[in-house]
Amino acid sequence: MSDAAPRPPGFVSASLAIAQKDLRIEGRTKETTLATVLFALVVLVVFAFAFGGDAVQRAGAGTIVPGVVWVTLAFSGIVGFTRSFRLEREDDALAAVALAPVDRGAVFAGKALANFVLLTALETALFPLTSVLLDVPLLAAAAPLALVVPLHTVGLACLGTLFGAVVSRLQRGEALLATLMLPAATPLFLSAVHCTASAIEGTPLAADRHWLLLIGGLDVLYVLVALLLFDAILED
Amino acid sequence: MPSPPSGASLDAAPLLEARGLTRRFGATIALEGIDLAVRRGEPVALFGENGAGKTTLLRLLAGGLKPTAGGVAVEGTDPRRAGAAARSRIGVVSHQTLLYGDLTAEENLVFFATLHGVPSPAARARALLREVDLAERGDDPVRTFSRGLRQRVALARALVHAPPILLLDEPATGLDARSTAAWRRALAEAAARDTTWILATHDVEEGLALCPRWVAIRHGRVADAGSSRGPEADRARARALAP
Amino acid sequence: MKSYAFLFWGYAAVWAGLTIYLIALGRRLSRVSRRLDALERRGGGRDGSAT
Amino acid sequence: MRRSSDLAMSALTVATAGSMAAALWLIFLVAPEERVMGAVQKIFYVHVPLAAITFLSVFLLLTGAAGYLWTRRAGFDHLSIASAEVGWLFCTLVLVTGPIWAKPAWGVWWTWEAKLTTTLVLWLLLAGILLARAYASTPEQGARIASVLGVIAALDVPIVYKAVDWWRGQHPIVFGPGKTDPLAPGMLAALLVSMGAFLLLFALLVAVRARLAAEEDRLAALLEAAARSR
Repeated sequence: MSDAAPRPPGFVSASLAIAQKDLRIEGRTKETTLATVLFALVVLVVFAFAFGGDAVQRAGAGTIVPGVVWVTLAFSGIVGFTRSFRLEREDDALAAVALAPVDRGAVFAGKALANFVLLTALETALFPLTSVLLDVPLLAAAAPLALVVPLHTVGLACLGTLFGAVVSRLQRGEALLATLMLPAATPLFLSAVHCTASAIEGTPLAADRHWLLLIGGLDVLYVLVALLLFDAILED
Repeated sequence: MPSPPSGASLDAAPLLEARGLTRRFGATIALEGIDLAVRRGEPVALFGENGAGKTTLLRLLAGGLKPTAGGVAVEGTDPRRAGAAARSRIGVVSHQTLLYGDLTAEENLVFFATLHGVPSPAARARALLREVDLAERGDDPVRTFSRGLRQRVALARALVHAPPILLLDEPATGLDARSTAAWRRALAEAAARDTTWILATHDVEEGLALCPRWVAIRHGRVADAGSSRGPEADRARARALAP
Repeated sequence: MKSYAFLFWGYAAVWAGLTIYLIALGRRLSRVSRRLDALERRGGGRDGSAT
Repeated sequence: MRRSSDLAMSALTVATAGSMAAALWLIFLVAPEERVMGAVQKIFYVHVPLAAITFLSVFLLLTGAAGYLWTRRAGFDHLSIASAEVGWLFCTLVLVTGPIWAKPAWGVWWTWEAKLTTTLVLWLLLAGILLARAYASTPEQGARIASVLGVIAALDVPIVYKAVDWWRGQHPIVFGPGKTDPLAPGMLAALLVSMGAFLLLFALLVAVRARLAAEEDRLAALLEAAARSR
């Protein structure tokens, strides 16, 4: 080529390109959004059947709602994480990405970012649905939730991307995603449920400083571990 | 290993060189002690049965797989060591398209151009689509294309950063006669722009037609090598390999 | 005394678990070494040390 | 070399058997019966060593897994296979003996206390690692994936413990009689000898399992070589 020689993109621009690519595919097919939102709705309904319609009134919103919300998010998220790597495997496009002069960590960061955006979209549907179906006034707790939920969503997106990549390498491995990921996500869930309950019950967040510190640390740890290990996961 | 002389010049360092390249998968030895040198303007055909190690060799050459022993040099430097710089000298077309079916042809090319840091990805993508005769299909999702058309987009994708070396792994398998012809035309155009390739293929005639040199591997070792332009005996030896 | 039943079952579980694992391990090991022996005898003259 | 490792293995077997017999003798014939819990307290002498060694196996797993990812030497992967599998076995035994002891002693089979919960999560993580390896399409891929999961699991365990601890709040339940009553001399001796015996048993099992993995690798290589020369 006669014009300027190609210069490999930096970490950030590479991950942004990858995230943008994932979101563009999603914008075109809307498969993940439709599948996860519908699945979330189904899980909510099943919870309502299981607990009885007035469970929240009997047991209190802080006891029921955080568990319902995070279990629903985890399971619908898993539907999305599976899809996130299926589109890479279909025609092995990820192999071409890996051949580009781009850090594998940037591939992780890009896909995790896209998964974070998709999870956030799911949450904006899930919280109003929960509020209506379980009859809890979540709008009143919107401010603390707006801090607590994204903080935990980062961790969930990272773990989902990491484990999604792992199972995408295994034959028929997609069935393993929940089995492998959920135990590893134990601290994330305990923190998510606790902080969400505090937010709904109106406890000042300052009382949960140690939890917020834990989840902040977890988010950082998950990102670091994933950046370190992603190369080994995508090797073949 | 025998590396028969050919008509081409023997000057500078080879474009791509493998020295003692060995790869084991656990206990399984996929490749052992492969020596191979590819010089500019002298494409090489790679023959061998399924499982002989053709794909593994191409992946090692592309830097997508770490060798257990030995090394690869791209224009004199190791792609694993030199990383990004050497990796951007290679383009890969495989049996699979390595494309996103839900993106349009142009979006695929723009995406990969961006990842390779090509200065103006959109312009580059359009130019490549014209080159592979797909200018008017650029806005259609790749999923809607026939296999022949997809492989042409795949070739454009491999050429997106104008690499001097193409690694082709059974690219024309499963194409009908017309698509194969179109695909070869596109490859010939790339050759005109000083691109050299290694073509792994089952089809000995195709390999002999597209590459002046050939190498056969069996059980992970170089079994034979020859010229496709030289004495007839060389070509006959290649044909004798055909299963 | 009921407590002794718990004690018995506790130890029984531990020893049963360990024994089953040991037996399984021993069987796998002997099967592998049987196959190895057979292979090495057959290919005795040839290069038998690939790794 | 194989002969010397055989010798070491035999010595280890003898030492394990001897110390195990000594431990059982101390546990049942020397150590006094605990006054509050009675005879069932004797489960303590196997439960505690098993639990301690389970967490030791996590360190070994981390060493093997990280070592394999770093160096790609098969030996590290054999260590990782062995520590995951034997660790999982010990973890299972901890989870079985725990409730059998807790039921007569405290009246409940299970409580979501930090140590119990962490052990359960660890069991799930180890089971996942073993399962994932079985799903891999090549042994090399299995080694890589299991190593990745092993590193994640090992790093996760302390965090799980801390999180569960906060989740449950400080609970007054005391596990292990050591805190209510100083251990009688006979009890301490029995515990220490039992700990030693189970450590030897663990070492033996890990060594045998790692050797099995090495032999399986060698078999695969020979089969490969045989297929090649044909």
